[in-house]
Amino acid sequence: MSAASSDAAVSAPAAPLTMAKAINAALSDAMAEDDKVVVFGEDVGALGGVFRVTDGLTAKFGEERCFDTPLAEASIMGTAIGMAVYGFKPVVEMQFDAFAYPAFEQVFSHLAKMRNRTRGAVSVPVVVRIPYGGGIGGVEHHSDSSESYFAHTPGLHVVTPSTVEDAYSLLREAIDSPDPVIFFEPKRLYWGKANVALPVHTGRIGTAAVRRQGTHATLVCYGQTVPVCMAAAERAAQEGIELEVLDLRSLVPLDDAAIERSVGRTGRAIVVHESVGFGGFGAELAARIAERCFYQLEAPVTRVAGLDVPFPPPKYEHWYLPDADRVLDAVDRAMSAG
Amino acid sequence: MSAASSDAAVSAPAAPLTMAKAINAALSDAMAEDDKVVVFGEDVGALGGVFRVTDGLTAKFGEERCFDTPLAEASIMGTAIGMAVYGFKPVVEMQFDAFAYPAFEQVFSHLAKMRNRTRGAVSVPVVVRIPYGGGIGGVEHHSDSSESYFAHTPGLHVVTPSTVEDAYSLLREAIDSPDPVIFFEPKRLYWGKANVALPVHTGRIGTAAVRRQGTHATLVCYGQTVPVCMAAAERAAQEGIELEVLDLRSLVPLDDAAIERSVGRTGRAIVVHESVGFGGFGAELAARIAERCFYQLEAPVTRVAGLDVPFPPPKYEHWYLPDADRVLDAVDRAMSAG
Amino acid sequence: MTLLELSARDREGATATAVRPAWDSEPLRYLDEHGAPVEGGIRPTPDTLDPRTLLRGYRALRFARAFDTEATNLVMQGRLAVYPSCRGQEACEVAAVHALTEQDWLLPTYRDSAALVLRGIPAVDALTLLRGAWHCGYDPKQWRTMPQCTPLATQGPHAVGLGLAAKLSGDASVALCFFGDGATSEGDFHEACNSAAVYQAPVVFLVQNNQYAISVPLHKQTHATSLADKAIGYGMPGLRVDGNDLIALGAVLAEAVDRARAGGGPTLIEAVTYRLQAHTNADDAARYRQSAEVEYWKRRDPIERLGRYLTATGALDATVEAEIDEECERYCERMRTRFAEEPAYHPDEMFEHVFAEPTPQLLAQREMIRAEYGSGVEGAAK
Amino acid sequence: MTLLELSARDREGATATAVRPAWDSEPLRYLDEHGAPVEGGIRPTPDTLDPRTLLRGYRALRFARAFDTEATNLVMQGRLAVYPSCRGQEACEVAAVHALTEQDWLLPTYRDSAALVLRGIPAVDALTLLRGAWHCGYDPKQWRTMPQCTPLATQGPHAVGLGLAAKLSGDASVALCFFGDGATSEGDFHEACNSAAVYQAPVVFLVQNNQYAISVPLHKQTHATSLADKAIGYGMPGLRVDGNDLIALGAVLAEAVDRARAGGGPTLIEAVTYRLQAHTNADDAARYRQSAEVEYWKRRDPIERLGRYLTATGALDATVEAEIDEECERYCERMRTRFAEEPAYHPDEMFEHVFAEPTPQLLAQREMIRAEYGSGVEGAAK
Ligand SMILES: Cc1ncc(C[n+]2csc(CCOP(=O)(O)OP(=O)(O)O)c2C)c(N)n1
Ligand SMILES: Cc1ncc(C[n+]2csc(CCOP(=O)(O)OP(=O)(O)O)c2C)c(N)n1
Ligand SMILES: [Mg+2]
Ligand SMILES: [Mg+2]
Repeated sequence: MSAASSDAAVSAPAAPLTMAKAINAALSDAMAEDDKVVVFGEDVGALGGVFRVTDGLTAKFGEERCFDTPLAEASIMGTAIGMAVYGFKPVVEMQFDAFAYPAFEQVFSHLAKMRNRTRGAVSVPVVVRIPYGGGIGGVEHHSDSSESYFAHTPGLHVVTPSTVEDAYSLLREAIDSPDPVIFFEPKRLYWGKANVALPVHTGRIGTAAVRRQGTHATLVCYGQTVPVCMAAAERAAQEGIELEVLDLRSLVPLDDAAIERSVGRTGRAIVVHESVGFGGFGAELAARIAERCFYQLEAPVTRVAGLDVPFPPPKYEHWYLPDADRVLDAVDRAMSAG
Repeated sequence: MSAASSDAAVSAPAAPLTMAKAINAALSDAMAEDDKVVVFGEDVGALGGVFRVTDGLTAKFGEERCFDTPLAEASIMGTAIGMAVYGFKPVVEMQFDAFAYPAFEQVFSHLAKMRNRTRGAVSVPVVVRIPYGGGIGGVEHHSDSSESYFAHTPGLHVVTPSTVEDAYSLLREAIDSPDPVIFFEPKRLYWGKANVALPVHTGRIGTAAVRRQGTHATLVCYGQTVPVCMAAAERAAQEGIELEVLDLRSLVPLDDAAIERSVGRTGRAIVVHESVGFGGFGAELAARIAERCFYQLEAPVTRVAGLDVPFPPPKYEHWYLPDADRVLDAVDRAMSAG
Repeated sequence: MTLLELSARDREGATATAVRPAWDSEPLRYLDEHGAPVEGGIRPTPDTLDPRTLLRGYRALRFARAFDTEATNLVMQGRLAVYPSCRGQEACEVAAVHALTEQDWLLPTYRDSAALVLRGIPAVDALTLLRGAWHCGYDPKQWRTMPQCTPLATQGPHAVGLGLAAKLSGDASVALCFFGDGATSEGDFHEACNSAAVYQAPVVFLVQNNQYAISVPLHKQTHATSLADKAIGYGMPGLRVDGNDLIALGAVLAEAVDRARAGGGPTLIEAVTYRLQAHTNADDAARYRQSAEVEYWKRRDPIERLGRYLTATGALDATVEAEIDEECERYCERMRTRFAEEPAYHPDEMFEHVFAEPTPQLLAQREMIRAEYGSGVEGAAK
Repeated sequence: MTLLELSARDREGATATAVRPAWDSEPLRYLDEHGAPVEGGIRPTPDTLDPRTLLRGYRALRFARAFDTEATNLVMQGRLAVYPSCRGQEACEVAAVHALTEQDWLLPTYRDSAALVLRGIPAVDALTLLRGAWHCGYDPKQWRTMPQCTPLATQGPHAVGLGLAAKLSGDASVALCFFGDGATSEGDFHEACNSAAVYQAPVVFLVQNNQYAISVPLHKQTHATSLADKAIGYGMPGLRVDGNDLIALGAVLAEAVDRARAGGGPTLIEAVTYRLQAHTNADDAARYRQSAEVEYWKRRDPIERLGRYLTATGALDATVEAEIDEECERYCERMRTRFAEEPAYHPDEMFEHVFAEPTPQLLAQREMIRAEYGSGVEGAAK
């Protein structure tokens, strides 16, 4: 183990840290601890990625541990699969959500199925980092939320942090996982800061986190909609409505227990995500809640999600994105029902 | 208009017809009526497709109207988009469900978005034929049900027939549509016969069909699970339980009215499809029903769907596929609830 | 001798379709970096060298540079969401547009805004995407110009479809498709080139090899010495040309477009050029390249080179230059005023063109949004 | 002269990395169709021509043919779900396997079941996929053989990953990846070749050009005269070899594998062969090809050709043939008995290896299925 790795072991004093830097630190610490961890993708080397998330990794670990690839996502994904079969732990970056689409066949037909196909003989511990979501004024193809496609595909773990701590902890967990993990990075939250002492561990993949306790209704959310829901809960509290905010963190595996515990108590649930609502992951959440909490529900489970239209241009996205107002409207409907 | 087209105009006497032949007739009639309709894909020419669905089209209309392409799905899809922009009406075949994955980027980023991107200036009336589903003893990648990915993508119409009549009628509708239509063909039903007089018109895209009327519960299904649900309803009737079978036919647009009408009456709904259950299209259906029929529901909406595992090998698929027994178990749960 | 050498020897038995590659490190060229005809260079047809044609090209180059500079200013003033500059690549933009007739199709990338205005599209419409006002601001059918494509190489198959459609329709129109060097690594690039060759579709694939894909240099994109060599594998002509030499570009493109129009099938052209600016205004090129390299290429500026040649041949003088300066200034003036006024945006727009007819579900969502905001203008003010 | 001719002339300035293509219509060859050394053919190294090596190759060819024939019988008896025969392509199967050491990786397609058994994998395990018993019946790591790949060309990038991993690990292992001619049209083929060349990964891409992609003939797959020419665009060696000539194949593969192992990077090899059977048992080849064509290729059968050569050189005689017949018969005998017994299947299997540890949701589904069927055997009987 290198010096860097023992650094990683002793926790640094809490300091203001952005999510982007926390992810960078998680990569760096993981690479220091295990030289089978390699990072590659488009512009992740000298440039440090278009979001600077891989900044300095090539300088620190060399071209063989963090390198730029030719511009070919299917090949990036397939190369990661081959390297994982050989014994490496590749962490690949898809530069933006929509640019992971060319790699779908590799993900759906191989990454997700290799373990099952080989009866467990071959595992492919690949981590796929995908910056996703809108709110950054990106032109088309730069603001998609594609988690629903992946969550519907058996064999993949799908996680997404909403806090700086989770960004670090979940990524370390993802890299340690023997299963392929799709790691969705809420790009709008990249620059949000928090005082965090690294390394930090916030729980296992598959566990949700209650961000705020409440009694009247549960806001089920993840990634970029967590701060939105926190803001909504803040305002609702001023009107005496106590909303519980449940940050799923992991879509697969899903923490059914945490959801039932919360909704079982509040009797009302509002599912909030940015991805297109129709056939989106929120549908799975709403369906499960309605089925499993049928007798506790005092109002229909409502969804606040991205509109069923292609993600709009920057001048329009504030209308598209779920915001606190839209969440509170849904809360009002839920409170006035039943 | 050519001779063939006037043939198509006068309805032939009812004769036993397979779904595969009905689709073939729909293609042939559409090509005869409009020479902008072209059919292409892998092996659709001389071979007539691996399922013989395009049998005879090249002989009848020539290499320029029905032709084999190089083996490249993204290129097939992108070529169709370019031809549609130019004024053609391409009907392309993806040889099997899983082999449409390489074309996803073209579908998600272009086919679905071109009209919206250009404010309606450019429409891309492409029909994408995808044989899907299991039950034919196919080895891996030959039995996927990928409709959920497409239904979650705004800008696409997604339809799937369960009867010979609908196969013909829906495909004609799809080819006439100014919007891109993903036409899922339930390959296990290809060889099912019915007495049909062509041409036949069974309704507009976006309308569901009640296949059997019932009062106790509604089975919401589409494609390959329609016959499964009909069989279940048959057996339930013998025990005095009258199940309504609603064949959606169109996932996008979705016939909310028909669903609410039925479930509003029966108060119970079981959603049945072959696609992986988790995050599948059934989740959208269950979520909508639970939200919109909240006060009419006497039992939780349950889902009977493909298991949350990669589609298994032929020797295992009978365990994977929803069958009448599994549907009836769900019906029992629904009937005993509430 | 190795089997490689052996098959190399047999290489002499090359057949007709076997197009020889242009992998000499020196691309096809007419002007040297000082704007003088280079010896051993190509011998263009008389009409390519017609002073009026060249002057028209020069005006277009100056115009493209002016437009690009103004757009760069606009993005710095926050009037555009993002802007990928084509500074240094203007010769490719001009040559491509001038090689086409009105009925031909052009398939631009995000980098090719200059080509849009050269085609005649008003600047506000051409820059709608980069302004963030909509995904595309012009009617692709009216201008026979597809929307600027961002998913790399995905426009390639569209060009094949347009070309094949023209061929099947018996039309003489050609589709010219832009790519960057990085895009040649994508599967769609391969599928498009291969399919176009099989269909013998009238398509010209023009790769602007500006040496970088954002930060990734060419040698990490290909191990070959020329991107044009890829043409050999498709059985199509492949040419490597100096992308900063408008005369050479014009000659090469004319040949390719004529061949396509005459039913001779597709051609792959690699135009060797350089991206003088960062990838976009959001990029920091200092992280991955030396200023010396940039200086080297500035000395090979496509505009200066042609300018010197035209001045030497007497086709260009101070008065004409002044004229051009004024035209450009007037154009940029108009751009500034047009971009100063912010149009009104209305949320209904999002729902208008998802389908030919909105679904009941979309109408319901539109109502929800209307209820939230009333008129979109307030919404925009939000 | 046209610019094409011009750049063709400059073609002489070819640099080292510029590998000359093998587009002479005649591929590299040692044996003529009658099994006699062809003049002007390749001159293999002595050890390639070592009689023991060649006899081993011949036995393997005969064995592959016997296995393929038996598998074809099994599918007709309904013991396999489907079977894509490699009849006529055995030389490619044998040459590939014999070119590799145990630590090298092999990436087979659905067509390459013979390569699996040649590698030593028991027939029941090799045919598990095609039997429909599971997706893969052997341990890919134990055999350094990836599962047979069905999504065309998608195994290419996996080969790049295995090769790159070996290179980064300082291991000497090489990855050999099979493709069909049709698969070369897929984007993944391009991305894999291009990336392998950029990484200089130790990979050998072996395209079995059996003239058809199901029903689609080669000329609808490419406009080039050789698939090996694609290598030029990647800056890697490309060779076109007679795929029914085990000696030529052995020589070509040995050179490519050695180069890869020595750090010389990837090679693309096109083996010109023919699929004597239909695409699979489910296919009807009469719909798209003439029997005369099949007859032409039967006369170029790889086994007969090598057999005649070995008989002429005295390395092979009736006794050895009889020996081989018997070995093959014994092997097929065992295959028949092994496939006569149907193993027990249990529904739990479906849930076992979705993840390293089943999720709570999967455990719940497993319970549901158990409740439905109790023991899987009943279920199987269902
Ligand atoms: C499929 C896809 N992957 C990644 C990106 C992100 N991206 C935008 S531009 C770019 C570099 C493109 O380089 P090149 O093709 O050389 O064109 P240039 O920008 O130099 O004109 C990348 C990686 C994208 N737009 N599409
Ligand atoms: C991505 C993908 N598209 C389509 C198919 C369906 N398919 C299976 S084999 C085949 C033909 C392949 O031809 P070729 O690559 O020449 O290999 P061969 O079968 O001749 O060995 C096709 C189209 C597939 N398996 N994968
Ligand atoms: Mg570039
Ligand atoms: Mg083949």
